[in-house]
Amino acid sequence: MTPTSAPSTEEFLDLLRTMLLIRRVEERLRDDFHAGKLPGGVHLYIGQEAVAAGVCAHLNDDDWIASTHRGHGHFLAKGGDPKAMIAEIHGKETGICRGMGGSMHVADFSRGIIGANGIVGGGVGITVGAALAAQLENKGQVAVCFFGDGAANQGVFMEAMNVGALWKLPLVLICEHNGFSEFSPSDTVTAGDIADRPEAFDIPSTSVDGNDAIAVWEAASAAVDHARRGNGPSFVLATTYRTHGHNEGEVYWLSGTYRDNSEIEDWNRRDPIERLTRTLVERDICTLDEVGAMDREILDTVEDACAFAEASAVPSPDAVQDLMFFNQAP
Amino acid sequence: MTPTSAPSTEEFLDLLRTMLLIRRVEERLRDDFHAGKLPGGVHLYIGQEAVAAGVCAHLNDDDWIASTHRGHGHFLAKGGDPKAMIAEIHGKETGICRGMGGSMHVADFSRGIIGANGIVGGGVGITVGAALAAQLENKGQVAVCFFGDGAANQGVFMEAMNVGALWKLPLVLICEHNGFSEFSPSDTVTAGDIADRPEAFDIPSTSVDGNDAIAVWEAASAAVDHARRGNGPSFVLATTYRTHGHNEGEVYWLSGTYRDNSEIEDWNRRDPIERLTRTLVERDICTLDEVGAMDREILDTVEDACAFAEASAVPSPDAVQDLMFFNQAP
Amino acid sequence: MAKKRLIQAINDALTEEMERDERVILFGEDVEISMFGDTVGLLDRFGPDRVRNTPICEATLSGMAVGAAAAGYRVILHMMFSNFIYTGFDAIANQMAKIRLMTGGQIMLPVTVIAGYGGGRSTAAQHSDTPYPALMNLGGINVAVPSTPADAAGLLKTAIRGNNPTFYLEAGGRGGQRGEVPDGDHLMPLGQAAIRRSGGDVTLVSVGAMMRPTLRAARALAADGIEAEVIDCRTLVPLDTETIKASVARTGRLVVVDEARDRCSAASHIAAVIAEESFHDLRAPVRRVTVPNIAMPYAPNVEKPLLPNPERIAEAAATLVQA
Amino acid sequence: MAKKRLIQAINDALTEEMERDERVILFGEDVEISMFGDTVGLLDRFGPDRVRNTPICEATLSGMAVGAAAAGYRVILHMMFSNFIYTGFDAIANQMAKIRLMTGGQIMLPVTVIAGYGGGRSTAAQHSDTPYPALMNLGGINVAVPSTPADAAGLLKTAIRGNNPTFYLEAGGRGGQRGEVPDGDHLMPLGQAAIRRSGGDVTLVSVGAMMRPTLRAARALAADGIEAEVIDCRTLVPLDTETIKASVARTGRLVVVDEARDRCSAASHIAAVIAEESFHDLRAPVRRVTVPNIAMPYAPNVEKPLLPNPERIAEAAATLVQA
Ligand SMILES: Cc1ncc(C[n+]2csc(CCOP(=O)(O)OP(=O)(O)O)c2C)c(N)n1
Ligand SMILES: Cc1ncc(C[n+]2csc(CCOP(=O)(O)OP(=O)(O)O)c2C)c(N)n1
Ligand SMILES: [Mg+2]
Ligand SMILES: [Mg+2]
Repeated sequence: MTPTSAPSTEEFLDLLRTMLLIRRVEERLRDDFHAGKLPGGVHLYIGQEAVAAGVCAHLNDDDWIASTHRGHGHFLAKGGDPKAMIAEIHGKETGICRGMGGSMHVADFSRGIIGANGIVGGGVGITVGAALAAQLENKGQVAVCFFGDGAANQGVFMEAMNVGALWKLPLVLICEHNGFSEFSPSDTVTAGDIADRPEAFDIPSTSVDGNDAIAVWEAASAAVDHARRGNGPSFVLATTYRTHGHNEGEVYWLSGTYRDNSEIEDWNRRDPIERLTRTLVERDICTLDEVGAMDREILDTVEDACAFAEASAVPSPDAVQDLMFFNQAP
Repeated sequence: MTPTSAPSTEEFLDLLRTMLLIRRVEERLRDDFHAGKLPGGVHLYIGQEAVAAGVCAHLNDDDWIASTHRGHGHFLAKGGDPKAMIAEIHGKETGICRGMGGSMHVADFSRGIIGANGIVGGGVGITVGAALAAQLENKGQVAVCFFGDGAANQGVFMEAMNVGALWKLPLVLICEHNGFSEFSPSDTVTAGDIADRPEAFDIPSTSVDGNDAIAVWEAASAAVDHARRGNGPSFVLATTYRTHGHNEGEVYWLSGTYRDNSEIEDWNRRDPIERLTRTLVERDICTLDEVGAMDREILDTVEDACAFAEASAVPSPDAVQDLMFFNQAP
Repeated sequence: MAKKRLIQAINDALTEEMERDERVILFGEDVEISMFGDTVGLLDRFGPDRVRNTPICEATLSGMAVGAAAAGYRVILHMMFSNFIYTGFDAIANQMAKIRLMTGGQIMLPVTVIAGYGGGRSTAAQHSDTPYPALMNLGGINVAVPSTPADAAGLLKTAIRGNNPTFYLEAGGRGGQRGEVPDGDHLMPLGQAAIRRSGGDVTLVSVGAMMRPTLRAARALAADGIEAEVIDCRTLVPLDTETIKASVARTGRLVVVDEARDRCSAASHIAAVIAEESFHDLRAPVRRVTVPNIAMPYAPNVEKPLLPNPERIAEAAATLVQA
Repeated sequence: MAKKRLIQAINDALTEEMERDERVILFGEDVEISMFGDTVGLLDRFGPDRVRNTPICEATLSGMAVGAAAAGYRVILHMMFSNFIYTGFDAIANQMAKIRLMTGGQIMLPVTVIAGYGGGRSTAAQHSDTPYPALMNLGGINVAVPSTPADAAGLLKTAIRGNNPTFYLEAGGRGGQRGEVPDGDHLMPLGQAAIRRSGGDVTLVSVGAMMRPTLRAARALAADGIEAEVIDCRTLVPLDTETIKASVARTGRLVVVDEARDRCSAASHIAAVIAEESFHDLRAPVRRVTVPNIAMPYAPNVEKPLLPNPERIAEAAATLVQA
């Protein structure tokens, strides 16, 4: 599988904009979390933005994605509304899930975002189902599953590869290898190279530097195209790093540490946003000033979204009565 | 991995005896089933005997095996008592499980037989646990999981490979590829070659003709030895065929057929017992007369076991009260 | 009206619904040849796009049902034996039962899960569970337990056309029971219990296939001069408590008959509801006739007495009336 | 006696039991660093043979627990959040709960499964289930729901030394509650409820961490002249029905407080047992204060009122007494 083309100027700028949006939203969520403004916890995606952005760049509104507990980035990259997401995380009625799901469950079906998922591996089977639906629709839709290196050890991963390959489903499996399975360094819980696992199913597997947005963009381009053409599933392993904690609250309740600060600093030097910015400037696609302007615009968006979220009302406690079932009392 | 040696004369004869025993027991179960003598159904192993016999030849009483719904052969090959097994299948108090388990649950922990299993893939996790115990005991025990090609599509298979490889457990995975996943021809439900799946975990994988007892014996010898030496899991794919139905009762309730008789006849010509007999005679290890004598002895054993089973009393209905919990009312 | 075997009523209903709405799809292990006969002929008729034999991978199958339904299809998932529900329980409990609430009601989830349940045929512990108590407790799952061919057809059609996940449980080995099925498009709403027999002395509530032994018990009681009212729940979620309460208001006595294990059974729940909401109507203790807290044994002589039977039911009812 | 946080009592009990019997092993995801703090320090102390961080693969972990126990070890499996029990439910329901019966009692199965349960902290639907109803219905599984540090220690030790599978459920987020723990080797048998407060007007039975709001309700009731007896179940399987029945014989009134969803809850079951066995002692309906049949929502203002609280409990009790 080879990428269909290189990103255009517009696409380059979109990539950067998406990544910056994710970053700024999450930095604000970080601050709001520590300020005690959020009712629940957040699992931040900071450091991994190139993956969501590089993959979702190839998707349309009617393509499906399923995401994880670390799902803000996927939501935003797939075109989800920052206001509705932030309001959700504040537990507000204006939230994308009316405040019922929170950070781990941000979903927008109208944009093909089947939802973040608090169950590790929970999105896998769901994506297979969406891929089956896409295949039956026969309109070239694809279904993309984002999951972590930890999730790759759940049996559903293998099951999905088998079903996907067998039925040639338009399924794209994106494994974000961010160094940790919760608090366990990945290699303490994972045997072999995850990127080898698809081979037994004749599923094309590509490993990329997940902090290199362009590399991700290219690998995803090929994988999505493969699926759209009816050639079946493909797999991309994106190696990256979560520079924040597993859960932003962990500093308050973990009894120990599980990594050296130097490791974090190392990875901060490989920051995907700085890296893409540098490339874009080097390639004369934009200037640093333009990036600054973009950033300010994004910061305004985030500011507005947060103001909106804070000003929104909490949901009515009675709302749940209508939500367990469609048109039926619980 | 190479086998440690070739079978000795004694080992050759034991192999044949085990296979014949399994065959004769099951032929009788078949007859008794159709005669309406058995309370439940049976999944016969006829045609696959070389696998159980070839693998269990390398195991001691304190090695563990977990088996499947098609588990009579594994039980007998691992040294389980035919009387106790047949009585079990008759639902009698003298059964190995006191009549509580029946055909799908024959187990004898004193011989390391953790049990047949009515849940496809159900034995996999259990074997990993037994392998963990064996590793902790540090006495060279191994744990062997028999499972079908259909079971290889259950996610636990991948999970077990990951855990097994990670912890270098003394785990031997034996996949019996008998052409069907229940009523589905294997290739209609399985993508790729199952024998390729272990590779991603650096687990040695060997494919053998499962109707060739000697080939199985050799592959299992290497795999068991690998585990005993502390080198971790290994995998053997034994290609074979179930010449009987998935369930012996299917002829009464299936609305259609799912294979041609010619396919069965083809495989009957590759019968593993005839094949081993031929080899043994060719190699002057025994004569056809000696095999006949062995067979008669086995038939007597089976006859005795069935008479024992039929003459045994049914369990007391109160027995269940003591069986859900140890020393505690249910 | 046509007399049909229960399994035939199911097969006909599936055929009609798939005919009626081409967005209805069905998948599961060996749905082509069909272990129980309920899905026979569907693959031939509707083709391999809409009817798929799957690999054995229940964890993914239940997740797929959620995903395909969320993506706009009406899904029928056949899980074969109820015990395999446990193998696929993650996506049932964590996704199917919760995703609508978690996402703020963004979607409907038209999923029907079919499985056979119950013991009595020496299939032993791993092929004879009665799983509805766990499903009932999840909250977001409807549970249908039809006991007649007419209800089998009517409830299945309602489930398939419905927009909420519904477990449709077939009583194992009882598919051969025959009964009249109304002609035409026969639908039975969820949440309407059936009064199978009227009587003023005691109310017998039956779950699923317990209807027959319960009716038999009622006939035996009548011979002793006790008139029992027999109410067949038809669905456990939603549960028609009104019909049960109205009956208890007349009889003052209740026996619930359920082939689930006793602890936290459907029978427990119905008893609890009545002990709260109809307390002042009750003239005697509420009895449960259930399976003891034991996994199903293989030996028939041990298994049989664990299941509710007409004798146990009649005895329970008689004690209440005579007390 | 020493005052300890509940989570510390658990940690101490684990340490003591692993010290006491070297065949006790513990595994689970991140048991080294320990999400809840209950397993902190065990890996350092007992080494990587006996304490293992596992990959994320609950289906295999629950199977492993069965296999390692069958092969002679005393297994402690930590499942973190209760919802992940569903991910590993196959081997729990189909193996752990049944294997002793299926094999004719050949083995004991010394398995303790630890998990945190319950809502109230905006962890949303997939991190806040209260799973004991499904476990209770399986039949072959003990269920402990300690509510004090002393019981947390005593029940855990009993579970670990016991020879049957026991789910030991920690009320999520309530590990910081403090209380006295007896010195020395403090064991608490399964199946003995505690009377936390005596009173003659109404019996309040609480499950697990519902003990505190129930006690608070009792105090509020006392201010209104209603004396409530508070019984803490401590274990749900086995269930100490005798203590509950004896209390109801004195009070004639029962409220069961349970943070499970209502349908087929522990509360339902207890209510059903009393409606049968203590019917003639009852002077009023049996009330359940539970979570409605709804998955936990995220927004705190929506989640909180779903959970039983002192007001709802007191109100239920008061209605009974005033009726
Ligand atoms: C079924 C299940 N098991 C365990 C957990 C607890 N848990 C939450 S995130 C996580 C680690 C996931 O690792 P990975 O898939 O690599 O994703 P990452 O957090 O690194 O993004 C674990 C164990 C869970 N949420 N669901
Ligand atoms: C979890 C589960 N799903 C489905 C079944 C029904 N079933 C019993 S055997 C079988 C096929 C198993 O195929 P394979 O593993 O190849 O074993 P074989 O029957 O060929 O020996 C199926 C689907 C089951 N028993 N358990
Ligand atoms: Mg990770
Ligand atoms: Mg097979």
